Amino acid sequence: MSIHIEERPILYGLMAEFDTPEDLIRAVERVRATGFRQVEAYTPYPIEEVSHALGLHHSWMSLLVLIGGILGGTGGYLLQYWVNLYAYPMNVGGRPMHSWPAFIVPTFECTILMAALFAVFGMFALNGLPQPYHPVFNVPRFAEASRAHFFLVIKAADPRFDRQATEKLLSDLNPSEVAEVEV
Amino acid sequence: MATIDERAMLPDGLPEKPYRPPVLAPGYTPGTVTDKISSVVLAKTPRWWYVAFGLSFCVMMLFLASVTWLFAKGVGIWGVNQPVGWGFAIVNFVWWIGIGHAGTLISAILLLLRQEWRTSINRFAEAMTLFAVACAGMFPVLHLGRPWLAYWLFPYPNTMGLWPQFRSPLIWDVFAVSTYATVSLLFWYVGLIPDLATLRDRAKNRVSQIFYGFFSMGWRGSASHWHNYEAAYLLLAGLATPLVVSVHTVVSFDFAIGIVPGWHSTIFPPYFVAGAIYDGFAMVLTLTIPLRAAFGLQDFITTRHLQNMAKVMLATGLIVVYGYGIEIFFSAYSANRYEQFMILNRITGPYHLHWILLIVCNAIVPQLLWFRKVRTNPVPLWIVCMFVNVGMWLERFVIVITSLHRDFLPSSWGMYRGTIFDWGTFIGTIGLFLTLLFLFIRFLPMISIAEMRALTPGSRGEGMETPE
Amino acid sequence: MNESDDQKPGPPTEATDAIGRMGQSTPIDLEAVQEKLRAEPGPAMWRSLDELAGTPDFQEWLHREFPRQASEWVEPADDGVSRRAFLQLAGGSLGLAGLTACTKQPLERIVPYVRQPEEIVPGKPLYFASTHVHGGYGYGVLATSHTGRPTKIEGNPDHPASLGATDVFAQASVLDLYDPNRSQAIVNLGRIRTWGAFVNEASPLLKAQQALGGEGVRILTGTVTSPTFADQMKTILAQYPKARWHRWEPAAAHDEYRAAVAALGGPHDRIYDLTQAKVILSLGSDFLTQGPGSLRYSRDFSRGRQVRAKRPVMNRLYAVESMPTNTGTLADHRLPLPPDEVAGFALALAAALGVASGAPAAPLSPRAQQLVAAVAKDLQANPGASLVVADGYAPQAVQVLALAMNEKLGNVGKTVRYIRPVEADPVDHLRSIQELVIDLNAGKVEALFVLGGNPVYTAPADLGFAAAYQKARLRVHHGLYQDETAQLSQWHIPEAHPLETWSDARAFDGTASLVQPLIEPLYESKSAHELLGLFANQIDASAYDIVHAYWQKNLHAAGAAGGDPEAAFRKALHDGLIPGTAEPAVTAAVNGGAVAQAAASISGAKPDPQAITLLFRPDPTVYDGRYAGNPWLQELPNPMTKLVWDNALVVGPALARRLKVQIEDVVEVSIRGRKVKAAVWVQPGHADRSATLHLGYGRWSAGPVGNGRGVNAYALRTTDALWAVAGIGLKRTGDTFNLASTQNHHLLESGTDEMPTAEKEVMARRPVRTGTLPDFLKDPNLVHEKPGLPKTPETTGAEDLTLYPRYEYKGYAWGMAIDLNVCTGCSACVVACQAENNIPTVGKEQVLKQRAMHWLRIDRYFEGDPDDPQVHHQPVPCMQCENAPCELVCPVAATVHSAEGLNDMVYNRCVGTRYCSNNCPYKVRRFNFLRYSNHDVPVLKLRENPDVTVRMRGVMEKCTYCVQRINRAKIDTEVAGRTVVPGDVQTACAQACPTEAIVFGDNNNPAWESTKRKADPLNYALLEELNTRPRTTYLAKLRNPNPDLLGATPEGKRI
Amino acid sequence: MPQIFHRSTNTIAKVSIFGGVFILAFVGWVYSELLRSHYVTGQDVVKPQPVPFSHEHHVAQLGIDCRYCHTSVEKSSFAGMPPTSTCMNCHKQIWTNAALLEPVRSSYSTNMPLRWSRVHDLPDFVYFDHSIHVAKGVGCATCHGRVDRMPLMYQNASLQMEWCLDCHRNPAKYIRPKDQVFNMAWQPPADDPGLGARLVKDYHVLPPRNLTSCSTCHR
Repeated sequence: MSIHIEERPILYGLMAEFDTPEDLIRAVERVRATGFRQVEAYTPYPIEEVSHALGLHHSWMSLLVLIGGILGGTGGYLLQYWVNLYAYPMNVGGRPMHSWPAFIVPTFECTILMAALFAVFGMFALNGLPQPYHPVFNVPRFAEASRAHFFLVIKAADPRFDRQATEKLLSDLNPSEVAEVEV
Repeated sequence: MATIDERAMLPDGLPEKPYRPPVLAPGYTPGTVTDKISSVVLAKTPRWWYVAFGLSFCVMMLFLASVTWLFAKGVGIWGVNQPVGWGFAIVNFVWWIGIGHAGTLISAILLLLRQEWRTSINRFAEAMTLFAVACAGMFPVLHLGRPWLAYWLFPYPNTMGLWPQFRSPLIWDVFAVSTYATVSLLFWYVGLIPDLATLRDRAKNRVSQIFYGFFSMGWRGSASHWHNYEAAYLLLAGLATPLVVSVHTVVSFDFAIGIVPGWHSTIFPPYFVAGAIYDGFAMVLTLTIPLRAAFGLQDFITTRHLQNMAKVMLATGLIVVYGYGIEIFFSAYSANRYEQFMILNRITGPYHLHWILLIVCNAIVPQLLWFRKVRTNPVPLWIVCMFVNVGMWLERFVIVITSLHRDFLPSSWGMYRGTIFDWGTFIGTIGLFLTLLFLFIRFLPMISIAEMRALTPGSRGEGMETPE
Repeated sequence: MNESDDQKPGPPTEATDAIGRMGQSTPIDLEAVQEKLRAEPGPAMWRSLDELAGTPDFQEWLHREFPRQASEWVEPADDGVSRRAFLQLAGGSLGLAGLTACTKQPLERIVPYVRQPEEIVPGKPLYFASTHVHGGYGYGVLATSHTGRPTKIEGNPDHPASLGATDVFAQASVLDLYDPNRSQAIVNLGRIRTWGAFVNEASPLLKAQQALGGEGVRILTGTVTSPTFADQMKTILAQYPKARWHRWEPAAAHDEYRAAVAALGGPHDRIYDLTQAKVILSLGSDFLTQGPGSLRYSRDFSRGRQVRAKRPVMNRLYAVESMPTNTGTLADHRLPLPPDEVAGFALALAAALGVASGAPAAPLSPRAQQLVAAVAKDLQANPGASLVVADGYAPQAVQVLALAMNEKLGNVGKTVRYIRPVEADPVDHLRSIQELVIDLNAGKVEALFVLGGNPVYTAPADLGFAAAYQKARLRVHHGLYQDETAQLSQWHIPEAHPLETWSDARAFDGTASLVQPLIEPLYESKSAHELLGLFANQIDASAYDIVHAYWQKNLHAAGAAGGDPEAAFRKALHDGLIPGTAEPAVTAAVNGGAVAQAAASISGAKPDPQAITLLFRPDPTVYDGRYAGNPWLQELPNPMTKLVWDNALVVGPALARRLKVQIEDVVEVSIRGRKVKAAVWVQPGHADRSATLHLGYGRWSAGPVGNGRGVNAYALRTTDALWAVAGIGLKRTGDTFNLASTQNHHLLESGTDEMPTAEKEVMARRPVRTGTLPDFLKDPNLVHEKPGLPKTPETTGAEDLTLYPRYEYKGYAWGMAIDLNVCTGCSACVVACQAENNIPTVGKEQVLKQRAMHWLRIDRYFEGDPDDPQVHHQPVPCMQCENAPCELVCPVAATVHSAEGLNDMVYNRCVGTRYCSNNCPYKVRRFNFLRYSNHDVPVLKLRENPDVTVRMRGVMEKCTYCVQRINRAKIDTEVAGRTVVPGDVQTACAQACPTEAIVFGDNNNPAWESTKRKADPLNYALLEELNTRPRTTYLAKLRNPNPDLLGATPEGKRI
Repeated sequence: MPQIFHRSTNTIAKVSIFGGVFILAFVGWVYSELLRSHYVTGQDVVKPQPVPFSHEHHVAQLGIDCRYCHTSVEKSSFAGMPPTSTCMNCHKQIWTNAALLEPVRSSYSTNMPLRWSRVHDLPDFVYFDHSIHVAKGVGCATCHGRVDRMPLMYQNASLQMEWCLDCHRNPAKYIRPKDQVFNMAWQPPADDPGLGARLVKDYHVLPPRNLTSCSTCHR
């Protein structure tokens, strides 16, 4: 597998392809150790070690979902309270206006609904989806990322990025291939 | 690919050690898994698919016809009357909703319980859930006297200054079912995204590239994607779990809140939820067993899966049977004349055949599942499941009709019979269900590829199991 | 379904048709048929009527034009959906979807008067005093008119025969006025003609006859009490001395006349004063619901029977009868006996009272003997305060004995008085029509005028009237419908409906009152008076001229306000009765010879223990068949059998067992070669060895509503056996026929194993609570002291078992109290409710599907031995529960509570989930499963009450205590600056009730009768253990048994 | 692999998703406005009439009292439409041959009634009663507007349920002394804010709980 290097005006970064998760993890650790920060790994299925190696620990998801749940719950209950005591009070089968036990069910459902919506759209937001166009797709081999192979990309934006040195670094990590990623 | 002879893999000299078949036949790599499953979608459409789809489409047309007639004439074309104001429509509603429980349950609860065997069936089960809920969701609208006013059940500001009546279980239904439908859809879609990306990258022609590309939203499988994705997926599972329990609880409230003897009972929520899971799993098996053969997916949906689902059915089935028992006990113990008569009438009255059949289908036949031979052997297992499907429909029929047809005042007692339009609507929804299902298995991966990859040997996926 | 062997007009295939047509109907294209009709102009169209009538199109057209049978709205299960219909619908359903968006209303027009009559205030109804005439006799009514449209009939409180009450016939009569099947034009041999044309043909003939003294002229009418009519007849008979006036009233109490003539020496009427009677014996007489005095008798009887803790006294009623009657169901002791044994009983009793000698041919059962002894003792203990009633259809001998017994008991002048006959020129109707037939067959009849009546259908079968009738040269029929007689007449003159014209009539006690029109005749029609004008050469005299002229002469004689007769006329018109016209009592003595003869005829009859006697009785809803075209009455459940749209051969359980027949089995009833096939109905309480067949069904020219319903009893009814015929043959045919009953239908249907379940449950649940007077005196709370029924504030004022705070109902709190002790089940309330609230009828097919729409139903329960049960009637309107289960479950708040405690039902908000109906323990909610209310026939819209919304399909509806009346009363009183007090408002059912069983009022105001009742210990709430806190409550039913009969009888049976 | 989508799609996609929320909100707003629009309510729309009758002229300029024509407004649910004879009372004398009035004259002579278009048309399931509203001090102008300023009659208020409820929930805002009911120009006195509440008490106007009971207007 040859590395064909041509001068390109704009470069997104360099991409290394690995056959096994182990190689990828080792590679990530090495690259991080050398001080690279603008690094991204691509795997066909979630691998915790990779995230750890990339220093991804905390996620905002849970907080988003909590907020969603609280909004939904309070909103749902307040709606019923307002409707039954202010909007149009009615004597329904002799039951009290504020029949809180009856209001629990819709409240619960609203809580779940809002929380779920926050979870999904929150995930999109945090992942910057939808993003149909992305530089990495320019690399033909990248199709393997959604199959069986593992990729590492060091972005040109990284201060330590140096075309030659970085390529050298990557090729030492026993990749099956290293490729340029055009913007 | 032919079925693996599991006996062949028995380690010698250990016959007494109970053998647990793997959740994924050996010899698979992420690559082969991907190719195998995506090929189902990307390969040429098999001829039998057209036949099956065509048939179910015709049945769906029956539904359309019945509903058109219904809207033109009114619910009077059904068998409903005084005193039996609810008939097939509500029976079907509860039945479909029940079926719609397995999917989310498998995906959510089993995920939280780290039951990795769920992986190969959850996608399919979720899809089934969606379609079942779609079928169920229509009945509450269809059974209205004035269906075109169904939107009055939603809280929205209007010029009448009127709002829904939040004390009514029917309003709870609106909230529960619509929430359940939405969350199930999201859950299913989120799970699909990585696989859609896979298909996008495998697709040959432009159209399918755009189709899958559009819905995969530019998924790249980057570590940070996976990071948030996993969190979101887990949280959704966490939310779906109480939801799935709540939905059939709320459905049971439709009856439990009423004062009708045979409805007004505190046992209903647990008993309905259990029944729903029971029925749901039965339906999953009913559909997976043939499909797994059709697409030769025995390596992914192994005997292990059949076994486990059968076990779940057995367990929930027993809870349901307990429910039947407790109902009878309650009525006897309550010293409530109406309750006592209701049970007596249910068992010995004009509808006693329905009741007996229901006991046979739900309580007696499923006891076969105690035997491993039945659990592991697709054909008898499938037959048992069919019994349960029928039995659970009968259960709802018995609850709705026998409770209503003879309630408090003997002067108002009556009988109920479904008309051809009742049957047309019911069978029609089965057609609708199958139509959607066939579209699904044709155009979407019916097994979660990404999660299967994680199960392959050597992968460092989570919850990965090293095979014996 | 009729195969009598003497030739009868009308298609012979009726039988097959009648059965065949049931339950099947096809959707039709109204436009097409109407096009077809429009295509042929004017008279031509009518000439083609006959041809048309044959075509299915025409049948359908009638069906569709009058689609109270909503049948054509459903596809019968067998023939599915026609492709054409389906395609129409595919479009239709889309259109439907479109409709939902449409919120704009079409432009509506206001059309004011050009010159507004000063009495009319648009939006306010007017009430006119008039007279309802039924079977010749009248009683005063108040007719409601909305801007010129009569919409409702109520009783006239000032009229002695009504006292404000009405019966089912009066309530339903307003529908007849708008019946699209009424005959609408003068028809001569199927061709529309003018009045003038008729006059031109009739007058020369009459002129010729006048010369001959009118020997060829015959006039046939029913019972006539109208003074004006009688006066006209008098003048006519003076002009035509040889002319004859025949009478045939098929359901008149012929034997009353004969008994009176035989025993009293003259056709005196008997008038009873039930307020004075402590002990009453009914010998097969249904005096509370049948006969011209029934409304008044009901009121008087109930006054003596409304037991309260403060007034714990009640009269005692014995009933000995074969077919259970409404009267019998109220009896403290009821003994079902076959007709011959009823006679035997009467004789034995007469003997015991010493008015007659001899013993019944067949010895009485020990039980009957015991009853005889007890009754005799009881009667003798109350001389002058007792009463023996055999009026109506009991045989002459029994009625004679009854007269004798009353005389012996010193009741004459106290509880019973004789008056000169109210019927004008009374005759024996049977002999009268026999003579007519003889003359007809002898060819003596030049011109026969049939005024009212329908003899071709109702005349005794052995007279062969239809055949004889056609021997008359000129046959003129005058009636509301083109009925069977009209079919065989050359001329049919449409009769003006009583709400369209002027007339008068007399009540059972002789009180005369005027019939006044509320509306111009809808069609070209004539009143009987105008028709008679023909004879007196006053061809163009209007009914008003004739009636007015008569009373101008006679008001003074009638003793009405002296001086200005015009003023007196106006006053009589306004008051609804002519004062001083009630007949004074006359004295008459029973002649012993007649009694002895009667006794002999009973003891002489040779007993035949096997013979089955068939009883003919007028139907409680369609009477003698004249109301067969009225869907309200067709769909009104028979008080006993709860059958609708059909009659059936009613037999007792004992006979059914012996014949091995079940409900709905078709049997062939034969008597002397005459046969009809009839479906069997097993009626608990019907005597053994006897069966009952109601008149009025099996008609073949009664329009789409009445045609081919049930079986024609007249086909079996002969001159020698008008009301009972012994020795009939019953043969099972093996066929069955669907009978529609509104209660327990399927329980009965599914055979012997089911009925006990229902009955056991009734006993256990006690929807109707009962007790006896002695027990009540011991313990006023007896109806509450039963185990298993927790108390609620209604009964004991104990604290309410609920977690919720109680709602306070300040201001009005509407409520209703129903005294089961006096409910006869007459069903006037049901029809009144239907008329007031625009309740649609749904047709037999829908009733079979258990979709009857009556908001107010009368539950009928049997207690005890099926051969001799106690029967209870329980009117069940909406209970207006304060803790309404229905409201809780409505998702759109379409049914919620008003501030006055009404369980409001908002039709325009209802989406039709039917959950409320499921959750209603009383099942009083009614659902429009299909499009039941008629939007197609304009004339029917005129009938509707403008104050009540007409419900569309898919909407729940129910009783709201006539909230439109409540609101009107509230508004009127508020405008007048006061509050609603007793008398300001009544629900339709309460207003119609002859026995004051139903009363309505404001629970927060002790002045109302209903409030007083609720305070009584007898007051209980239906299913009160559910704590629904109903606003409608009931007073328990008490019996006042004879102490001597409380012990076990020889057969160990309760009497 | 080649790119399937163009760069721009990224922005388009994001906007379409997150903008969707606002689009939905906007659609909802438009719908609710539409429901209250004059097109739907028929408010302020002049309907074609057989005779261009001017309330402005008859009320403001001639000073004819409402009850002269609408005779039953105080005693019936229906305010009453004047019979042709009422018109002719005056128009026998004045404008006896005005072309405009030809329909009236012909109606009078031929005895064929005039067919007016109903301006205030409530749905048939709503039971409004003029007499009680007048008796409780609800002025004509309160619902019908300044009829004395309408050359041609048009519907003044939306007549939607929320509009009725507004007054039934708080009559004090609207009712006036009974003697002012037929006064078009009456304005609540600025110096006496308590008047409404006082009148509600004096006229025994039922509490909102009664006035908003369904059966008050629907049967």
